[in-house]
Amino acid sequence: MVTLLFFASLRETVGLSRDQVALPAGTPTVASLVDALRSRGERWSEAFAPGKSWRVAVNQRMADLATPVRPGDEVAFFPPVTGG
Amino acid sequence: MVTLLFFASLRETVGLSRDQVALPAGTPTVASLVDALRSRGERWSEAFAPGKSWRVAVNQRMADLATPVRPGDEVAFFPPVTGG
Amino acid sequence: MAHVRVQAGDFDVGRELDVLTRGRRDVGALASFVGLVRDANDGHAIQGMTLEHYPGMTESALEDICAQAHARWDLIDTVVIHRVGPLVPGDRIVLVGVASAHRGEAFEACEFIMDYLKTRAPFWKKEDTPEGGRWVDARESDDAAAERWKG
Amino acid sequence: MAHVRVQAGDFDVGRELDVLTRGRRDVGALASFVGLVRDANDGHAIQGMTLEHYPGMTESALEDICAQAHARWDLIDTVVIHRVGPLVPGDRIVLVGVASAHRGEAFEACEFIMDYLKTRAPFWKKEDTPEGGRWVDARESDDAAAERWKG
Repeated sequence: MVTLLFFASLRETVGLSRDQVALPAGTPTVASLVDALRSRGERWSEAFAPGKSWRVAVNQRMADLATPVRPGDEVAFFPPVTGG
Repeated sequence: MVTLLFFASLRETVGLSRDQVALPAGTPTVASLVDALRSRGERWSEAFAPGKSWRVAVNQRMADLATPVRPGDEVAFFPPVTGG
Repeated sequence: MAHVRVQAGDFDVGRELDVLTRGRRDVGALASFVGLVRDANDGHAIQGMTLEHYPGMTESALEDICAQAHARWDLIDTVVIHRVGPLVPGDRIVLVGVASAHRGEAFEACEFIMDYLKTRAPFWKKEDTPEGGRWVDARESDDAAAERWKG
Repeated sequence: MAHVRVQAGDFDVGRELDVLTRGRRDVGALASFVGLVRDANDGHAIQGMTLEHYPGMTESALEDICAQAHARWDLIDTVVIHRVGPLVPGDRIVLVGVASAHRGEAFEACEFIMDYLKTRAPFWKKEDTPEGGRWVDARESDDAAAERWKG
């Protein structure tokens, strides 16, 4: 299992701020996790549509599609940051 | 007559912070005023020696050797500034 | 080396900057930046905003940015304070302060920290406008500002 | 538009910066700089220093520098406070604060004012060292910093 977190507009699009999911089979990465999320329905395919700008952090460090995901990891999805 | 002011290390070299002098004849400028000051003695020729770095302001605005000096003007001499 | 805080409440700029210099005799330069909520942005009237963040990651991201600044310039101390939650126009959002021996380094590091904070620290602004809530879009100009510190 | 003061006493950084933003809702960025006396300079131990200035011209020079900054950038308000007289290591010497809508302008104008103040405002420092009094030499690096704002 991994913990998923969603922030800001992406949180509003998927309608969820936190979730626990089983990892996809094989050697899961952020990419395979996102593929699995897209299949959850319209809100999810919209949030992660091609060309949609989103960021991902694994265990609170910025990551990318190729980053491996392991059991127990915290994977957070969010739009580009706008603080300051 | 013009009022002369001297600041910082230049003030210490000439041993004077303020003076009143008659203007040189002709169409006096900062240059002719400085020539007259140099003839006052060793301290003065040292303060205004060629290659010595000094600045001048006429009526509290930065000026140069060519700046005209008129009766009643305030002419200030000082080294390069070091505030801040 | 670096004081980082994320908090809902306001901060006292004078007191926070004082921490960087108090009792020291080697600080010659203290550069600082305060960001505030404006009543207009991108042509929208702003009645207020809510700052969302990613607790835990926010603090470590800010600490990492300060550590990068300390590695890059000869700094004595730094402070970053960022507010979260609801804010209204005129409110302070963020404080960055940098103490160094010389002003060039203090100014550069302060700008660097702000540029990186704007593009790398997980905060998101949702503005309240007369037309409703509006998530602020990331700015390309902020990306460009952060890019100039590379290379 | 610009608040300029030359004074012997210390200033309260928080209070002075507050003047630039209090009651306003259009300030998005407040950049500031504080210069302090260090206990060492150019390899000399500094026990204290005395700041001499040219009363009257100092204020008008600082006002002129602020006016140049307001002409060059879109600024909301500026403050410059410079101390004179005897100071010891750790003492504040100068405060420059710039309020603007955006941070790029606030940072640039704040650096500009400091660079011009260092090279154009009639202040002179005499340091007290174990070897006696020593007038501080103007720095070529300060001239270079001021030059970059031309052209």
